[in-house]
Amino acid sequence: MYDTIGIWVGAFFTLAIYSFLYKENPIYRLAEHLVVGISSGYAMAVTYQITVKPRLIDPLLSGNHWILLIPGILGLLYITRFIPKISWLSRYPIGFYMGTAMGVSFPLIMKANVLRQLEGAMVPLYSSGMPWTEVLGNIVMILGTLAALIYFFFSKPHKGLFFGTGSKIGIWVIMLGFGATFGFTIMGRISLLIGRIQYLLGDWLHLIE
Amino acid sequence: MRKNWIVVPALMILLLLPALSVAQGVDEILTPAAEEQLEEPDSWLDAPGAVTVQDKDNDAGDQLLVSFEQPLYTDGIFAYNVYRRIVGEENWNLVKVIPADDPREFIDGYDPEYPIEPGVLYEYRIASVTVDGEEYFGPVCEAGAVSAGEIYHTGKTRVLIASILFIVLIFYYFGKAQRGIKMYMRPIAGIEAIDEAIGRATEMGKPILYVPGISSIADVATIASLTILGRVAKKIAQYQTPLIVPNRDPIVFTVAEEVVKQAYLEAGRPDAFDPDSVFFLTTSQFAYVAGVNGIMMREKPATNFYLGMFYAESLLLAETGSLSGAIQIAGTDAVTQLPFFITTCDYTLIGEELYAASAYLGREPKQIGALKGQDACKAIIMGFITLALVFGIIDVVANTHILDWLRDLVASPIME
Amino acid sequence: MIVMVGGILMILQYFIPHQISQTIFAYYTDWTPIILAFALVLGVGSLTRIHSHKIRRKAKNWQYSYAVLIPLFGMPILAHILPQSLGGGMDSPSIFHFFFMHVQVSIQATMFSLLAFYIASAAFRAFRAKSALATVLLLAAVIVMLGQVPVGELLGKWLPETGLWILRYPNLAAKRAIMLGVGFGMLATNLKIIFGVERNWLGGAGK
Amino acid sequence: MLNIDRRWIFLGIGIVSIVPFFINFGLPVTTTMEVESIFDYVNELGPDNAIFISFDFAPGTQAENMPMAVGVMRHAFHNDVPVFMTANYPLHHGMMLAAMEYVFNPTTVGFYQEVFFDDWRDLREAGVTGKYELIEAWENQGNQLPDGAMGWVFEGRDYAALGYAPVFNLVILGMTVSIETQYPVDAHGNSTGEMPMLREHKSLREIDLALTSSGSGACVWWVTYAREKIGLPIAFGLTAVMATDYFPYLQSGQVIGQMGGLRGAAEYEVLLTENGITPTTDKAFTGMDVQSAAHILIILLIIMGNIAFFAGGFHKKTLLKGGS
Repeated sequence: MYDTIGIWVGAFFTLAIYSFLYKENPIYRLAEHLVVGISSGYAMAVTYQITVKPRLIDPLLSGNHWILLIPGILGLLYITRFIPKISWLSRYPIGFYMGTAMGVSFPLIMKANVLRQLEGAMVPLYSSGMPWTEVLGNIVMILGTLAALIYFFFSKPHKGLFFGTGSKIGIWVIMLGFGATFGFTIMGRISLLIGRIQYLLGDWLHLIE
Repeated sequence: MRKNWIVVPALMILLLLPALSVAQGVDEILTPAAEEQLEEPDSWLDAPGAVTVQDKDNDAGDQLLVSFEQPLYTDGIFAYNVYRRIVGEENWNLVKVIPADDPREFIDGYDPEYPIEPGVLYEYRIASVTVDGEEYFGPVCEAGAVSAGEIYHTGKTRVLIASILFIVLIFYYFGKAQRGIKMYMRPIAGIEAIDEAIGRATEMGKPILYVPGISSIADVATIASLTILGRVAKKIAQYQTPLIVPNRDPIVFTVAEEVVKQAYLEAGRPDAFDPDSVFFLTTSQFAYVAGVNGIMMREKPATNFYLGMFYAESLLLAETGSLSGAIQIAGTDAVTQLPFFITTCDYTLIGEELYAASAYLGREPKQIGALKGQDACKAIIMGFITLALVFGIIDVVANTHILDWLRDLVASPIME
Repeated sequence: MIVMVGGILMILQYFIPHQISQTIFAYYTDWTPIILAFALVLGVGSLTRIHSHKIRRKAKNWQYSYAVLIPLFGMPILAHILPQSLGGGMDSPSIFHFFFMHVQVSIQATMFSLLAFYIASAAFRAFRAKSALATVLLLAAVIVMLGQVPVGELLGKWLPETGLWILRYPNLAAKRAIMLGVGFGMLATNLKIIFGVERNWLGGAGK
Repeated sequence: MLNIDRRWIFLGIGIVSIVPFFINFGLPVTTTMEVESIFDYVNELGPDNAIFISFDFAPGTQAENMPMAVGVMRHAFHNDVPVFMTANYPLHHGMMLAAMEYVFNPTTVGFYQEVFFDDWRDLREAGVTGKYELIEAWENQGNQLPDGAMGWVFEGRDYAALGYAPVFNLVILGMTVSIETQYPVDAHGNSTGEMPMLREHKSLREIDLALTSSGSGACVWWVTYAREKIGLPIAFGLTAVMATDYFPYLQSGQVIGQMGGLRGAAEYEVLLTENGITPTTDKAFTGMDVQSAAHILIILLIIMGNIAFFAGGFHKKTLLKGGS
């Protein structure tokens, strides 16, 4: 019973959104507004259940974790944002978070995005038993990375053999990469449509397995 | 059969269960003699020898490197139990079970239930365990070392060097920029296109639409876009072409309004500023698109700028714009949206080009400095890759291994 | 100031394995979730403000603002205040879970699938091979698209193989270059924020 | 011709994506090494290992992400590998619960019969926690595996629904030291400290794989905060939109494999079925026929559109000098 009503309601809202394809209409607008409210409400409820209660309120009530008052008060300062006179206080929690988050991620980005990628770009061109497609691939990969980096290099004009040709190859490689992204993006959007059609035809109407 | 000590950590059995089947299989095939021995009540297993404990490097003083001597005869043993206690205490804690095939060296202290305190002296003893869970204890050994935390992690030197190099380079160029030293930046094709597109709209006497993306002010792309908006608005003010700037984020809206007003002021035409040209549309993504598309179809702007952060709506905007016949210039760092812009717009600023264009147009010294610093780092990376390419070729031709050496230079271990 | 101290402290923390540095870090991991939980209030607050404004001024389509505000406050009430016997609580079956599973999931899952339709329309009306580069892009896209679906294999084994080759090598090169560039960009932004060169992210708080 | 009302094209896509459901082509899906490597890795694991499945996607991309997470989950259950489940955002928490509902639902072909944490409390307290002895003891109590079920799954022994925790990157970092401090209770309010699987796998160091089925860039957190810090092997399940961007991680060895989009999920389903782990393929595989049809339609539309454009000179504009 619970599930059946649920699936009918779900099907109704799915069709409400698709009605937008024909024309913008009040039912679509209603669905669009509802989702904003529900998702924020859901996030509030879950955050309370999973963070605020077990990590802040319960330990505080148990009485021996007074140090947790510090983050609690710092968090409350966020709310001063709505009181114009003391809204500058909200800078402290934002500042605390931004500063520390930036600091924590700095060395990690350096390692994962820079050093590790540099390491990955240094592959042997050929080792015995490699099919020719892989050898060609490795050459394309190394030269391509180099060329694409040249394209994003702003301190030298794109002229001459190295920078001129380099940036030209670079943009071609970038376009091939974007072509792949493009194809995959289209694929992804269609997959999502497929998911909904499976819901409508299968879960709702039971026309397909 | 089950004794008290094994009930306490009930989980142990579990760990042993699968190993059990393996160990039994091995026994059957290789050492039938050992199995016979086990059946006897006073069966005898060789106990492990002395334990060596060292402080582990690069830790917070909460890990010890423990190794022990393997017994002479390993028949019938399928695991070792490692016990630890603080010197002078009564109870032993079972801290680790090591399957017989595993190395006889391990790092103690990973278990959050039995942490190692820095500066505390522990003693260890190890037992050989039979299939049935009987234990044969080796000697009690006092740890030869206490755990201590180190001040510097030696495994992270490469990251440290890279970080310092990066920070130094950025600050070097910051300083240079602040002292007012002019630095070369190559012209970006998109900027020419922007100027030309404004000119085109002026000739046609039609408005210009500027979409500053749909993200918040915290997005680098939005910040870059607003800088460009300032320059575009200044140009527009001189020509007196109408400008339309619809916004999705309320904060971006207030900043955008400020920027445009300021630009008209700088152009000497504060009177020409139309307060209705910059406005807030709606926060909802698709409703925003519907709104902007409506504007495009009604006002038929000659030029559309889409600069900033875009998500799925990019396609809808650019499609409608392309149908309305406008010249479209896009720029974003959202890689998934770039292909849509490239195929539907006349000119697209790709990724970092957007930041560069903003630094170029904004002429704020520190931004240019930062860009220069990043360029210097890219040059270093490019140097390394070129070297790797050359070394790779040499390796193939001369059958050497210098590429590995270069790789080791930048490679950081997966485990720290 | 807080930003700078916090930032520098956290960078150094990475390189120092000592127990003091680890203790500081443990406090940090404990506290940040608590602080950030309150940040949610910011979003909820501005939503409330925008929509109650709309209702008060009877702006265009103001009726729909109730559709935002009622579930916004209704959901937490359903989850935490309504007794279980009346369908409260968060686990299935409950009214809260019902709204999430059947209203929100349906709407959100459908929203993005709308784009499948728009892509088809744009494919016909706007994706133009108007320059050599755009042609390369479209060709690569077509090969990858065919290579990724079973029907591509029927057309020829080379199709999926070429598609995969594009993905594994030229695509990798392009994405790695972008990743390195973005990496440096992020690092520079981190530094600018830590040292207060970039202040826009405060979004005019307290100005 | 180019000014054709786009609702006709919408209708075309609608038809193309509905019809193939009724005419099943069942075109074969060949598997690629990117997906095989995940499958092989999970296949090697057994009851002493444990994996994480992180639900890092919102309802918007569940059509792609859900089959990946479900596929790996069923694979793990089949091999008795304990599964920890997490989510990095409140909405994703709901996706985790939905995945469990699907796998444990008797109407699903090849479902698993779940046993709630409280239902086997007496056995647990008696020290019966090993998977095989637990099944034996449980069935001795008179419980019978329902028809069509693939096996018993004990909450706390075979899976732990940890769920969402805020600032998830820090949660990952914290779990490298201890899972229990990050999740004192699971999503159902059970104490994780009492769970046998948590007693055996106390931190991420004792975990063998983390799969993040992700619809956002947050999948990188697992690489940055777990892979790079303690060497935890990571596998990616990505939406098609993201898939191409993450090849660098694959090639540099930061992740062991990746499933891209519905196709990747379909490949995993094929591998599961070929190896007898699930009785039939699932939703992702069925979707591939539609995917084929829709791709062909879109490619035709691109070709036709371009022909019409260049032949008809529709809105001919002079190109900008600045652009190439």
